[in-house]
Amino acid sequence: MIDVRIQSESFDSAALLAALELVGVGAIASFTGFVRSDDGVTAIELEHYPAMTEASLRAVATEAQSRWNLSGAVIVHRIGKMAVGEPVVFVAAASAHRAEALAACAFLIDRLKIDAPFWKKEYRGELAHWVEAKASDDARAADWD
Amino acid sequence: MIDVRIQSESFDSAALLAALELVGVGAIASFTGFVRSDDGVTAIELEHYPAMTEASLRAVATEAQSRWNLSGAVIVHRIGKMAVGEPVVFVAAASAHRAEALAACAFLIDRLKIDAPFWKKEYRGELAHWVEAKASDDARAADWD
Amino acid sequence: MPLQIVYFARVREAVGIDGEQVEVEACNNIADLIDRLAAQSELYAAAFSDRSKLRFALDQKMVRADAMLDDAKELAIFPPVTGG
Amino acid sequence: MPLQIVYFARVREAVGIDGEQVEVEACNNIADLIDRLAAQSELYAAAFSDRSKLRFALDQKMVRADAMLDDAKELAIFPPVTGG
Repeated sequence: MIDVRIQSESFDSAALLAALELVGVGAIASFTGFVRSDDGVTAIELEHYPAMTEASLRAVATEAQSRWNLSGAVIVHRIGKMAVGEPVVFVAAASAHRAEALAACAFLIDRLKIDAPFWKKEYRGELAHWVEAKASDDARAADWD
Repeated sequence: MIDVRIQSESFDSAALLAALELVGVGAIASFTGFVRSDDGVTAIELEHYPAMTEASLRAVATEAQSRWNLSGAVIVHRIGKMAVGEPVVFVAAASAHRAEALAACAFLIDRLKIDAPFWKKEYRGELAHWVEAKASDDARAADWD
Repeated sequence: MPLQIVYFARVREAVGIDGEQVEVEACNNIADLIDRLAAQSELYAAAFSDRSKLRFALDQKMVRADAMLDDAKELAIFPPVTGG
Repeated sequence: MPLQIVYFARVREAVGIDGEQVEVEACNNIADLIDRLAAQSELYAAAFSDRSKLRFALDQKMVRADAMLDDAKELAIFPPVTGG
């Protein structure tokens, strides 16, 4: 089972986790990322490439399924503007075994960060600026190659 | 925040995840383990060492907090008898950063597997037998040393 | 041969439009096209000044600047991605 | 010196009791005590036959078989743990 969603509405990671549990397996690992208030950030805005985003997320999930024995892989990523504290991204992997679920979950978020066409703008009140890509994200993702 | 629970009642991992989100941070990683129906297993029973269990789980969570910058670490472990499909263990870590949350979550479950005084018995109908410890669990846990 | 270009994020703001259609040769690569666009105005020259900060997708597949345009329908030009 | 022994899982089932109180010398280590218990009956000899499958906690801290009993109050004897 692969479930990929791109949405402007907020999501409930607890409900997403509960839904994946219905797939019925031995181990589920999940990751949720939230908007942080670093250096006075008040909100962020995520732009994406609509014609490409879903296919790229689906490719990341499919790659995870080909590497590990997964019964389910979920990616939910928001777009548009969101306030500090709101969830931005949720990924989860279900497998019979813990090592596979944990590895696949980390892979989903690490790979998404460098493969999926999203761009993040930070707002500090009225001031907006584009977030720079981090070399450390490239390095983490390269660890999976 | 460290939250450690040992309980015979089942738990709702989605609710546990939602509770940790209230701590308010950038990244949360979670892991849930369930009873699997391997080779005709119908139920498992977990024995523990009451005088030691909570302290040992607390020590694992405290060690995670000393290694990574965590705002929260949660461990919930069940004892007693439980049927296939029921949740057995939940661990989660909250941090400002994804790498720390993911690493701490994996550490919590890997270390718990070799440090906490639980013993698992598998039932196949009326037939019961004690589960043997896996060398691979020792190896995974040793990777954190 | 017509090629639809689409811009995103900082690049989109720098060139001031979401996209445009251009005529290209199949034998050209992306870097050739970027050079040609950069030469056409100060605005484009500025938008494409730091080539190390440009990333590309041809028909929705990430590619490098040396990828040939071939018969691609859409070229996306954008900064390194920052989702997640 | 009195020492409370507690048994768990397969070891508990093999010796047939949850625990017992024994008299020990502080200068003995756990291995010495296991030898003494194993010598007292076939049941204990069988329960402790594979020493590689025994693990120990002294006053609720995991220790190895060569740990001195010192003034510990409680010794737990059990198989390798299998939680999680």
